[in-house]
Amino acid sequence: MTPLAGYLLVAALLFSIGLAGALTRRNAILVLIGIELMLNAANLNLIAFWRYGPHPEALTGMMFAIFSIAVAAAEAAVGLGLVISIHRHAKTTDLDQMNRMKG
Amino acid sequence: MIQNLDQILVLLQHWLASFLPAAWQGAARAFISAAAIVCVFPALFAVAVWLERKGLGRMQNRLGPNRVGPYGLLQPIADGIKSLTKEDIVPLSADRAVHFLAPVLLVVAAFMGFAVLPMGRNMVLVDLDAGLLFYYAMGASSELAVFMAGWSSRNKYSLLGAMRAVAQMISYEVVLLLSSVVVVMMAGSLSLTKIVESQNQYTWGFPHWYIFTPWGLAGFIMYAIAATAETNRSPFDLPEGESELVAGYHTEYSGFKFALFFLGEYVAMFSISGLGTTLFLGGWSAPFSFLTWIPSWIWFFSKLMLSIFVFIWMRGTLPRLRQDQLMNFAWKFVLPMCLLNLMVAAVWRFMDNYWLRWVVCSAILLLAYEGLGMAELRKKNIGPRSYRYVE
Amino acid sequence: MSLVFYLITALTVAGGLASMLLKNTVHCALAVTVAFAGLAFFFLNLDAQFAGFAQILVYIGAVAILVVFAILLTKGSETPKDGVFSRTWLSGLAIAAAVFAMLGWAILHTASMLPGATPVPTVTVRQIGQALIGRYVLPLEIVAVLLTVALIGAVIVAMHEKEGTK
Amino acid sequence: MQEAISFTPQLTASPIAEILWMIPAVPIVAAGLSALLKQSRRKASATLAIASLSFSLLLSLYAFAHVVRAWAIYGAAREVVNLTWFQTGAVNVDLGWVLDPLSAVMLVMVSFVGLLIFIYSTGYMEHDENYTRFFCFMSLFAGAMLGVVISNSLLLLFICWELVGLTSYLLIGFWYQKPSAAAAAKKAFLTTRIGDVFFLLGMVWLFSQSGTLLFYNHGAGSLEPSALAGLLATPAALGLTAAGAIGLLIFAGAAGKSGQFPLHVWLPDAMEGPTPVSALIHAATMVAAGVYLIARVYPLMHAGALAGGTTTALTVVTWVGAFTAVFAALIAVAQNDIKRVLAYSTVSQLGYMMAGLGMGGVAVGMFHLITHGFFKALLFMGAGSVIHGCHEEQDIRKMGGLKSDMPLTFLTYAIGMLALCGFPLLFSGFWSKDGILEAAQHWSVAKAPLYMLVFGALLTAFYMTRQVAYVFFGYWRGGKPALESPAVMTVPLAILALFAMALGLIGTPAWPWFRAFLDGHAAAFAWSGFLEPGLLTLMGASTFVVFLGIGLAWHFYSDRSPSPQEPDELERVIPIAWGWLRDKLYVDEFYGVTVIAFYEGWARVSDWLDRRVWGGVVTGVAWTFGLWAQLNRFLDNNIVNGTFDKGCDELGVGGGLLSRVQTGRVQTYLRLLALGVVLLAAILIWSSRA
Repeated sequence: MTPLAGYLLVAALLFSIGLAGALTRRNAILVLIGIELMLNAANLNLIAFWRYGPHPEALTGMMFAIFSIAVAAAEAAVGLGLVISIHRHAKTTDLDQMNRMKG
Repeated sequence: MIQNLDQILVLLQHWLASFLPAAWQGAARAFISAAAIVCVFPALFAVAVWLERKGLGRMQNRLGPNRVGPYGLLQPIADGIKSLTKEDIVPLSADRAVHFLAPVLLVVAAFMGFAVLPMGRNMVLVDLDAGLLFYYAMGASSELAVFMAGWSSRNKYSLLGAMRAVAQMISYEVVLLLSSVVVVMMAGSLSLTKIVESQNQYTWGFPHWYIFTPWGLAGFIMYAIAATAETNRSPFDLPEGESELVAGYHTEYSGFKFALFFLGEYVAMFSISGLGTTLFLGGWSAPFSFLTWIPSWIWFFSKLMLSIFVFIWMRGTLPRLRQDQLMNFAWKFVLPMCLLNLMVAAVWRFMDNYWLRWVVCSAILLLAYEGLGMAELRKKNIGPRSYRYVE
Repeated sequence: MSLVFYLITALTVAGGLASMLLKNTVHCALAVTVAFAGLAFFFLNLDAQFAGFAQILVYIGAVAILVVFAILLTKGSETPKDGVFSRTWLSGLAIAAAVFAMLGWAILHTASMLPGATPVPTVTVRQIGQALIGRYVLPLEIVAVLLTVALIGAVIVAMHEKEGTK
Repeated sequence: MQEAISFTPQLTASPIAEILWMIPAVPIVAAGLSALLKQSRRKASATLAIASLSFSLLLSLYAFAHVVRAWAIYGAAREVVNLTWFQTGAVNVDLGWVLDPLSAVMLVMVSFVGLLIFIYSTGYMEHDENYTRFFCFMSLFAGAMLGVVISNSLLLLFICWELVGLTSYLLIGFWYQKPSAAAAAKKAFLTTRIGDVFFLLGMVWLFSQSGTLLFYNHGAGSLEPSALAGLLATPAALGLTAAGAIGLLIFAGAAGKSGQFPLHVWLPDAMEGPTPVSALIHAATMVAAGVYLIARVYPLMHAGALAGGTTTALTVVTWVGAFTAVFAALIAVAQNDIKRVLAYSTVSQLGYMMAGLGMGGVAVGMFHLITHGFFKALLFMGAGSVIHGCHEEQDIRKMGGLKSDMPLTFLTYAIGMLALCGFPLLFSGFWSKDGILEAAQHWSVAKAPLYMLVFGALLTAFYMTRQVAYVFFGYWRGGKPALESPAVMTVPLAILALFAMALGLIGTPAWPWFRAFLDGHAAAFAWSGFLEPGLLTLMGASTFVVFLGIGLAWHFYSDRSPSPQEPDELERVIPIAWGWLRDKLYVDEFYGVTVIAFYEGWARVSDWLDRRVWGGVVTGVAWTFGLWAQLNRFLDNNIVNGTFDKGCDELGVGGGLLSRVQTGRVQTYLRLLALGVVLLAAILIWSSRA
């Protein structure tokens, strides 16, 4: 098993953990955390492919990871802002109780 | 001879390492330097505490510690023994694990910073290409420790203190970063050794320290402000404002853990002053070309102690700010100045006429300072306190 | 597959699991910072110094703090009465497992084609900077705009409405 | 940073070519400065605008002289300065400017006419309180227009093009207090936008095909043989080559700007703006930008044509142009607003230019563009002077007998009118239109355009004479008597009148200097130029047609009774047709009807979808509705909205039925998402193995 495969497996595991959390937790903030984990797993993939890819000097994977880190930060800020405002209106962060949008 | 004196510590390290098989020497050297750091700075901590208490005493017209040993020189040792022998109390409702981890994390984070600080010629533990980034990464993780401490002790004072601390540290971290970015722009590198090297040159006997340029001076001042806030020192010491919330986030800590907090705080102070020295005051380089025979590490540590003294001095002089004043100051005054400073640095970089750029850059900075200050004063956000007396 | 790799893996996965399983929300937040740190170590282990430090700075320095702030502001630190997992947690778990199975299968299936060990790439911060304002200047600009917008948006969303603006 | 933006030109051009960028830059800077001025600094803003544009004019003249010299020495003269704006990935985004006969001529025309109009408007806008804003917009427009002229890259051209559109919008809506003006501005903006979408498509396509947007780049440009060959090699839909298809897309953009038939509706309404604006933007320069664009990309349109043959693209251009020419002329016959008549005549003249480009090549079209630029600006400013003199009265039925009240205006206006009619020999319009007719005569595809254009000429003569008869002859039918305008307005008129006559002489068959200049071969003087087969008969024919038109109109309108209410003479003769023409052949109404029909069809379809397909489509359709409403609001407000609301209600009902699927729980959606991913992957893997 090549090192790359190892990293990919770890990334996949982390991704699934994040997904599981995002799918099962009640607390909206924890769902966001799960999503952050998924993003990080993706970053791990990018970096790993950059490291073991044919053209590491092109920096593509690394750049992609750096940009995605920046975007993730923005995502966290907005997401948490939303959670806070929702909590202000609905007085809860429990996703099971947030079903106002149902048709 | 002078060379040896300068490099004596490095030579010592090599000599010690040379007892081991060649394969291990690299690791051994690293270990030795790390050990040195871990020993030196606590010692410095003791000295600094004594200095602070004495100095403050003098400034407040007291004697300060004078019982233990001559001039109370042994006071720190006594304190140490006391805090070690004290009972370690953990509140019943506290979150034990986090409560225990907080001080550890704080101290570790504080010490990590030294890894990239060049304390003398060839005296840096790891010369990272992204050293500055590493330093700030470590600094960032200390905020978490503070939060952990405050939250885990289940005490409203602690929580409030922690919240204040974190908010303040985040706000001023931005300033800290931006004010040091100008140096990175000029030196063209994130590696602290390279930054020092670029300052270690002399014209007519005077060094090329960045503080001797308009943007450098502005950057240094803003860096100093941010550093004071980052380390929760007076006048930014709201998080542990005794008069408001008992001792802030370490209210519920006692004995050795409290000592750890104390240590961590001072070590953070040392490391941040060290960084400031490295960025703006030319690190270990001598202030005049004819003084270069004095060993570089002496220069580094003397500059360090000097800035420590400034810290103490400020604590003795300035009154504490209010939370809103603190935040407004950070976001509405220092931050814009930082951003402007970046532009000034760019102007400096691309303007080739030596004297003209001096004039232009200083003019921009001064004008901006005046304008912003006036505006803020008019909005009564910052400025002198106003007292109203009973008629 | 060095020992370091396994250690970091253990750390990271443990952090991740803890952050998704623990009852107390703040504990979850702290655990996820462990996972973030682990990922940073991974990056360092992959010779991506810059990315690693950026990871620590952004995630531990900013995102984690944001999260705990949000938790405290939403009183999320005390655990709710009716369990921390949603009513339909089982299906969610199943789906996540399915995703993992799919990914893992794909990786293992193609593991033989993946490149083996390659020489360590030497990337200086300078190179990264050049790339950022050279080849990747457009993404950089876009990210800058995005961050600004996100910042303003977050502020506006989280801001208290004045009376009458509802 | 240096890597990202390297502003080093890629070869050494002559100094004037190097600094050509200043021509547009200076007015734009001036606009920026006057944007900072206080509303009360009237003089300053005017001075700023005029000074900047005079600077541009001087530079343009110098550039022109330079090009003429180069042409005299080397024959063809083209200098380009290109630079890399930024590069992302492997793609370089280049900008650049070109100095060649085409751009030089256009530069001089635009900056000269523009300058005159600026001076004129200092008089015309005297009493407006938003003087500074006006001049700010005007100089911004001038800069953008000059940018369009010099740009050597389709991207830069597009940027300036959009800027021009924006300023046009701002200036049409300059008196935004008038709802009609605001509506007109919106209409203009959106209609041209339709064209611009196609333009954008063409641009992207061109980029993806030839990898560069530069026109000329020492063999690497997209208009140079190597790229054109590639474009010809790649087939597109409907048996077009990529070159042809891209050309047509770009032509759609040009049609939008210069009011060709399907998209002409905005131009007459644009007359809501101040008259100098109509003169500058909607007569002389901006509307000509479309024609200029086609002239610029002519190699693309013409690519693959055999000797003397033509291409699909050019054929389309020709037909659209010819049709527009006649169509608009017809409408112009029955208009009573002095500016609307001119507006429709502008549309029809633009049709002539397009047709000329399509049949006779760059020189023919451009020559008419230049001459038309001068005399149409003259006419508009004359009309402005008339309006100004008649106290903001625009209805020609309420004027009359002004030739005694405003002699100078009358004189210049008459000259402009004769030039537009193409009165023989003395007037520039004659020569330029004659060139187009000659090209039509030799066109290989069909003869119909020739007859259409001749008929158009007849109509032109007719409606112009009608207008002049209405305005300047007969009895004064208005309220308080008219006054001659101040010198600051009449002097520019005189200058333009001079050019409206003299300019023709550079394009006579005997001495086709202009054509030679643009086509880059030497110009020789020879009377024998007139003796080409059929030329003299053609001239005779067009002359006869012009006289016929003038005579007819004179017969009808020379002696109108003093009452403004009295119906039009022609109306007595052919009432029904008259009604049609007066109502602009119902194009707007037609659009309304068609779009609404489309609407109801769409509503029914989407309604049907809703009853069966689930909520996603619902929102999708609603969104499309929204888009359509946006796009058509300016067409026919009330009916559109009626259908729109109706449709939305029905959508609401349908959505209500079908959105039961949505539990409103985020995690459910996320779950379905993940499940979908897994299933897709499974299918993928399975299919890849089997």
